[in-house]
Amino acid sequence: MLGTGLLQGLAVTAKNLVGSFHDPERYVTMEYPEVKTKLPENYRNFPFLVHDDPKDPLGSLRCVACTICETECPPQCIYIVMDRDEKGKALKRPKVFDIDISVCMSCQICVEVCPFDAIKMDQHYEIAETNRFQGLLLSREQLSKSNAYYHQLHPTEAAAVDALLAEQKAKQAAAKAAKAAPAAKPPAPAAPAANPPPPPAPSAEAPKPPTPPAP
Amino acid sequence: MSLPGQLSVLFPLASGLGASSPLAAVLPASDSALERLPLTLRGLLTGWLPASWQWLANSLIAIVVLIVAFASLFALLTLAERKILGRVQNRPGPNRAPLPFLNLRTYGLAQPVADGVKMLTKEDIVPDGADRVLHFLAPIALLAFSILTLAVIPYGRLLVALDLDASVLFFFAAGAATELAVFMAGWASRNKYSLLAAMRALAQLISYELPLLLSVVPVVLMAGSLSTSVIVERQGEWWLGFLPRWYVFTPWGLAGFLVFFVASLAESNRSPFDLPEAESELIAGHLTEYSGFKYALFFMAEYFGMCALCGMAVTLFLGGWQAPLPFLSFIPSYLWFAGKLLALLGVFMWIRASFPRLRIDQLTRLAWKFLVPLALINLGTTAFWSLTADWAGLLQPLRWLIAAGLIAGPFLLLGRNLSKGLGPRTYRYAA
Amino acid sequence: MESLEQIRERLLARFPDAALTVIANPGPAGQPSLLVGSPHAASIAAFLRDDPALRLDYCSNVTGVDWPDREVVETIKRTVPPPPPAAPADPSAPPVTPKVIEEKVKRHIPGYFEVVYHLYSMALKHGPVILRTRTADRTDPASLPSLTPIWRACEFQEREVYDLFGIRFTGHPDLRRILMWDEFKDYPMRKDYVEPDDYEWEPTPHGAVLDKARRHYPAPPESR
Amino acid sequence: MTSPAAPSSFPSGLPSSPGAHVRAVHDDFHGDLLEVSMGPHHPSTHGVFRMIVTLDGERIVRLKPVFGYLHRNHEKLGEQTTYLASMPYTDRLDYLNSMTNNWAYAIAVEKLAGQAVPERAEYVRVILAELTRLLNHTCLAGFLLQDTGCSGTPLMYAFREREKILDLFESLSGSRMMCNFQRFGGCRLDPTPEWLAAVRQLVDGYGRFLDEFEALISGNEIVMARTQGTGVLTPALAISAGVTGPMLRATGVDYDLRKVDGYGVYPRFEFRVPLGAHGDTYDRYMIRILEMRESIQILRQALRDLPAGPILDPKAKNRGFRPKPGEAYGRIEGPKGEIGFYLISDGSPNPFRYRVRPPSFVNLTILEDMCLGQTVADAVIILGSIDIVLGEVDR
Repeated sequence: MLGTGLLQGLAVTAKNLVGSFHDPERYVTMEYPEVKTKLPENYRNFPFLVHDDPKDPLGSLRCVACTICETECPPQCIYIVMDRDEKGKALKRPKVFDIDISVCMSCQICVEVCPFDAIKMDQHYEIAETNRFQGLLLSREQLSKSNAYYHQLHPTEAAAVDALLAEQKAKQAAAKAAKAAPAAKPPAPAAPAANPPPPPAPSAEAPKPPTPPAP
Repeated sequence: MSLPGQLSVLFPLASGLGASSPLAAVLPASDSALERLPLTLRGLLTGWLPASWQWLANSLIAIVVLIVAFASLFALLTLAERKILGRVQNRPGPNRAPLPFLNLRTYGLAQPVADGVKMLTKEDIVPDGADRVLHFLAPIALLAFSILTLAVIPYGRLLVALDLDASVLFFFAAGAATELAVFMAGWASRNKYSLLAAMRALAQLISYELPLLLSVVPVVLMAGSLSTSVIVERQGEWWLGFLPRWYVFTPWGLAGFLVFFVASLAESNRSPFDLPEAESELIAGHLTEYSGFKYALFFMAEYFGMCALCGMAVTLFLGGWQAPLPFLSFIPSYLWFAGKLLALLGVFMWIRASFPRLRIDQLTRLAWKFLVPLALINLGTTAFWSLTADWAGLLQPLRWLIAAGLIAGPFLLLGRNLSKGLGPRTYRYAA
Repeated sequence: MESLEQIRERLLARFPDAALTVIANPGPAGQPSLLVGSPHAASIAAFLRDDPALRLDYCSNVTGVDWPDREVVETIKRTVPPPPPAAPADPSAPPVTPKVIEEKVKRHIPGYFEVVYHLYSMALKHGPVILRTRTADRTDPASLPSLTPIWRACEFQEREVYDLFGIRFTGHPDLRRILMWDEFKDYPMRKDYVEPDDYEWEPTPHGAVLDKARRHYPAPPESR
Repeated sequence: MTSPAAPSSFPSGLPSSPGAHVRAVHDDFHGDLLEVSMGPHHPSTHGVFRMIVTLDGERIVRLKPVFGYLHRNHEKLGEQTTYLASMPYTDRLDYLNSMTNNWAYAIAVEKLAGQAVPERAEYVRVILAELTRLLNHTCLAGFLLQDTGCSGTPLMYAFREREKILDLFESLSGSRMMCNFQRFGGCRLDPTPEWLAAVRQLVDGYGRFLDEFEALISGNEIVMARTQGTGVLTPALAISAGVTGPMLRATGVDYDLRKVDGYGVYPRFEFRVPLGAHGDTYDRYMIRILEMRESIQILRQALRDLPAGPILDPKAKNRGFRPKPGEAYGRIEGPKGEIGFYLISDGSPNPFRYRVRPPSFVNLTILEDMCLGQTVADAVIILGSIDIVLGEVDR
C-alpha cells in the first residue's frame, strides 16, 4: 500500500531519535577538543628521529645519515646532509635532517627502510601552523624525540626494537672481543667495529636490507 | 451579512468602529485568569485610551505581538530543527554557541543569536546584471505575505488579529502570493539554477494550491462558515461527553487533514517537496544568489509560512485552541494551540529528517493524480456524512463504515495507480 | 582459450595481408601480445569481438606507451667449437665442453608510440588477449586507428592517451583533451616531456626544486 | 567550453542507450535550450567534477562530463618513483578504497616479478578487501540517498558504520584512509588476535545495520519513484563500454572477477553474485546492498579459516626492488569495478610504464547515455549511482 514504506522509514528515524539519547551504539559523536579518542598503537602521523640520551638529544641520534630514507621517500620530503669533520671524514651523523611535513604523506616507508631503527612515526596530529612556509619545515632539533617517547607511543613495537638493538650490541661486543684477541683465533667475519651495527634480520614488520649501504 | 459586516472585510479600519470587533470583545468572567491574561494585559495597556484610539492601539499591539512572537518562534525553530535533525542522525546538533558575554554553553540555545549576528554582518551581494529592484523586493514580499497569513489564525479564544468573515479565503489568497515572491527571487537573480527553481516553484504552486483548497472545502461546508473562529468553535463539542469532536476524527476530516498536510508540506517548500531549493541539484535554488540579511529574511519567511500552514491545519482539523479532553480545559486555550502547533511543526521536521525529495514531474503527478481526486472524492464523502447526520443506533457504525470505505477505496486505487511499476524487487544470483 | 599463436594463424587466414606479430613477454607474467598493423587494426578488432570462439567483447584497458629511441646492448651467446684435442683423449679427463663466448652487440631501436589494448571476454569469461598497435616513429602528429567504434570502453581511454601521449586516433568520434585543460599544448606522459618551470615557492629543502623556486621567487613570499 | 561541439552521435553499429534517439534530434528543433554548467563546485558532483548539461525544460538533451581538475599525472609519478614508493600513491587514487588499490597494485607487481604470497597474507587481504567493499558500498548508499535529498540522515547512518571500519583500518595499518598496507609478497603487518576479534564483532553487527538501513530506504516509495526506471543501462552497452563492478551486474551481466579470475583465495569461499534485471539506479543501489550481505558471508568464512604462518614472503624484497624486464597486467574486483595496474619493467628500480585502469573513469563513459531524456534531478542520482571518486577519475 502506498505509504507503508514511508511509515517504516519514519519509524526508523524515530527509533534513532530516541536511541541517540540513551544508546551509545547510536550516539557515536565525540566532542573533539574536550574529549579525544584514544589513538591505536599503530597510529602514525609524521616521522620523528629517535635519540637515546635525553641529555644530548642531537648527539645521540640513532640516525647515521645514510640517506636511505631520503631516496626511498615517495614525495621526497626528507633532506639530509652528513656531518663531516675538518678533513672531510664522514661523522656518521646528520648535520641537516629536514622533513617538510607539508609534503610528507605519513606513508611510513622511511620507517620501513631504515636499517638503524632511527626514524619512527609520531602520533601528533594537531599541527596547525600560522607560518605556511617555514612552520612546517621541521629541522633535526624539532624532530629529535627520546626513546622513552617512542615507548610511550608504540610500546609493543618499541620493546621489540630495543630487544633487537640489544642483541646487535651484544653481537658487536662479541665481535670486538674476538678482534681484540686475534692470536687466539682468526678474525671473525663480522663487520668491522667502526661500521654501524649490522641490520636486524628481516622481521614480520618491515623487511630490512641485508647490508647497510655506504653513506 | 450586513453592510457593516461587508465593510469590515473590505476596510478593517471600519470594523474597529463597530462594537462587534473581536478586539473590543471581552471574555466571559467564567474563564480563568490565565485564560484572560492576554486580553487583560492588553486592557491594561490600552484601556485608558479613548475608544476610537483604542482600536488603533490594539491593532498595533496585535501586529507587534504577532511579529515578535513568531520571530522568536522562528529562532527557536531553526535551533529545534537542527537539534532534531542532529538527534535523528545520531549527533548532538548545535551545542557550542555560548550565551553572549557569559561564555555559558546552554545546549546551543544561543545558536540563533550567533546565526543572526552572522547573517546580519555578512556582505549583501547582488549579482552583476541581476534585476536589483526585484532582487531586493523578493524577500520583503515573501515576508509580508507570510505575515499576512498569520493574521487570521485564532491563537486562542478570541485571540485573533483579524477576525474576518472570510478569513479562510484571505489566508489562501495571501498564501498563494508567497510563491510569487519565490518566482521573483528566482527570476531576478540572473542565475540558471535560480531560474529553474523559479519555474519549479510556479509548477508546484499551481499543482498544490488546488488540493490545498479542495481539502479545506469540506471543513467549510461542515462548519458552515469561512471564519476560522467559527470553525474552531464548531469543533468544541464532545462526543459521548469526553471525546473531542475535532474534524480530524471523522473519516472525511482525516482524509482532508492528510491531503491538507501533504499539500502544505509542498506549499511551504518543505522536504520531501523542497524542489525550489533542492540543494543536491540546484545548489540552493532561488536562494543561490542571496546572502546576508536578505537570505535571513527568506529563511524567516519560510518558517513563518510553515507556522501559518501548521496553524491553519490545527485550526481547521485539530480543533484549534480546544482542549483534547474536557477536564483539561483549565489549561489556557492559547497554550493548547501552541502545543498543537509545535507538535505539527515537529512532524514537519521529522519528515524532513526521514524522506528524500521527489522529482518535479512526480511532484505534480502526486498532486494531480492523487491528491486532487482524493480531495474531490472527499467532498462527496462529506456530503454523505452531512446527509446521514441523523443516522443513529445501528446505523451509526454503518455510516462510519461507508464513509471509511469511500475514503480508503479511492486511496488504495489511486495509490496503486500512482505507484504503478514501482515496488520492492527480488534479485537473482549468478549460478 | 586458444593460444595467441593460434589466434594469429586464424587471423592470418582471414586477413592474409595483415601484419601480425606475436611479441613475447620475457617476464614471469608471461602474457604475450599481438602486434597489429594499423591498416587492419579495426577489422581485426571487430573479428576478435565477434568471433564465436573468442568473443572478446570487453576491452578492459587502453594504454599508451612511449618508447623513445634507445640503444640496446644485447649479449649474444655464441658457442665456439672446442679446439681439437692435441693429445689423444684421456678417458679420465673431463669431457671438453664447447666454449661459450659472450659478445656485446649494440643495436639502435628507433622510438615509436604504442597503444596496448587488454581484451577479455565477458560472455566466455576468458582472457586476456593483448593487442598492440604501433606508430612507425615518434614524429608528430602520431596517428593510429581508433577502436572506439568496436568497443565503447575505448572512448575515454583513447581520449586520455591522446591527451597525455599525443597519439591521434583516426575514427574516434570525440577526440578532445580529457584530463588536461583544452589550452594545454604539450603531452605530459611522453618520456621527453619537460616540466614547466613555474613552481610556486615552497619551503622544500631540496636543492634542485629550491633553485627553480629561487629563480622565480628570489625571496620567499613572507619571510619571517 | 572553447572546443568545438562534439559530434552528436556515435558511429552506427555501436550499441546505444535507450535515450540515443534524443541525441539525434537537432537542437534547432527544441528551440531555446538552457545550458547549465553543473560543477566543478557543486554540492553533489562528488568532488570537482563538471557536467555541461543542455536542458530542454528539465529534460537533458546533451550532457558532457568535464573532469581533470584533480589531475596530477599519477602515472608519471609512478614512472618516476620506485615500485615501493608508488604504493602510498595508490592509496590516493580511490581514497575510499586504499586497501583494494594496494592489493591491485601488489598483484600486478607480484605478477611482474613472479613473487609468491603466503597463505595467511592472502586471507588477510581478502578480509581487508571485503571490509573495504562494505566501506565503499555503505558510503555509496549514503551518498546516493544524499543526492536524492535526504537531509543527510542515511548518509550519517552510513558514516556511523563506516567509521567503525575505518577505526579497524587505523588500528591495523596506522591510518584510516591512506593505509599503505600491502607489500609485494604479503602484507606489512600481522593482524593481532584482538584486531581479528574486533573484525568479528563488526561483521556480526553489520547485518543489523543493513536491515535498519533497508527499512529506512529500500521500501521507501519516494526512493523507488526516484530510482526505479531512471538511468537505465542496457547489458549490451554496459559490456561494450567496459563498465564493471556492481554497475555491470545491475544490468544482469554475470561478471565478477572474484569468480572469473579467482585471484587470491577467493575460490575457497562460498558466496553468490547478485544480479539485477533492469539496470536502473535502484538496481545499482540494491546490488550493492546485496553484495554487502555476501561480503559479510565471505568475511565470516575468512575469519574462520584464517591460517597461521608468515604474513610476508621471506624472499620478498621491497627496497632495491628491480623486477626483470617484462610486463604484467594485474586486476582485481574492486568495490567500484575492475581496478587494474599495467606495468612494464625495463629492469630499473622504477617502472618503465605504470598505468592504472581506473574503474570510475571507465564507468563514466556511459554517463551521458544514461542521462539523456532524464531530468536534472535524475542526472545527479545517476552520477551518484555510478560511484565515482575523482581522485581516481582524474589521477
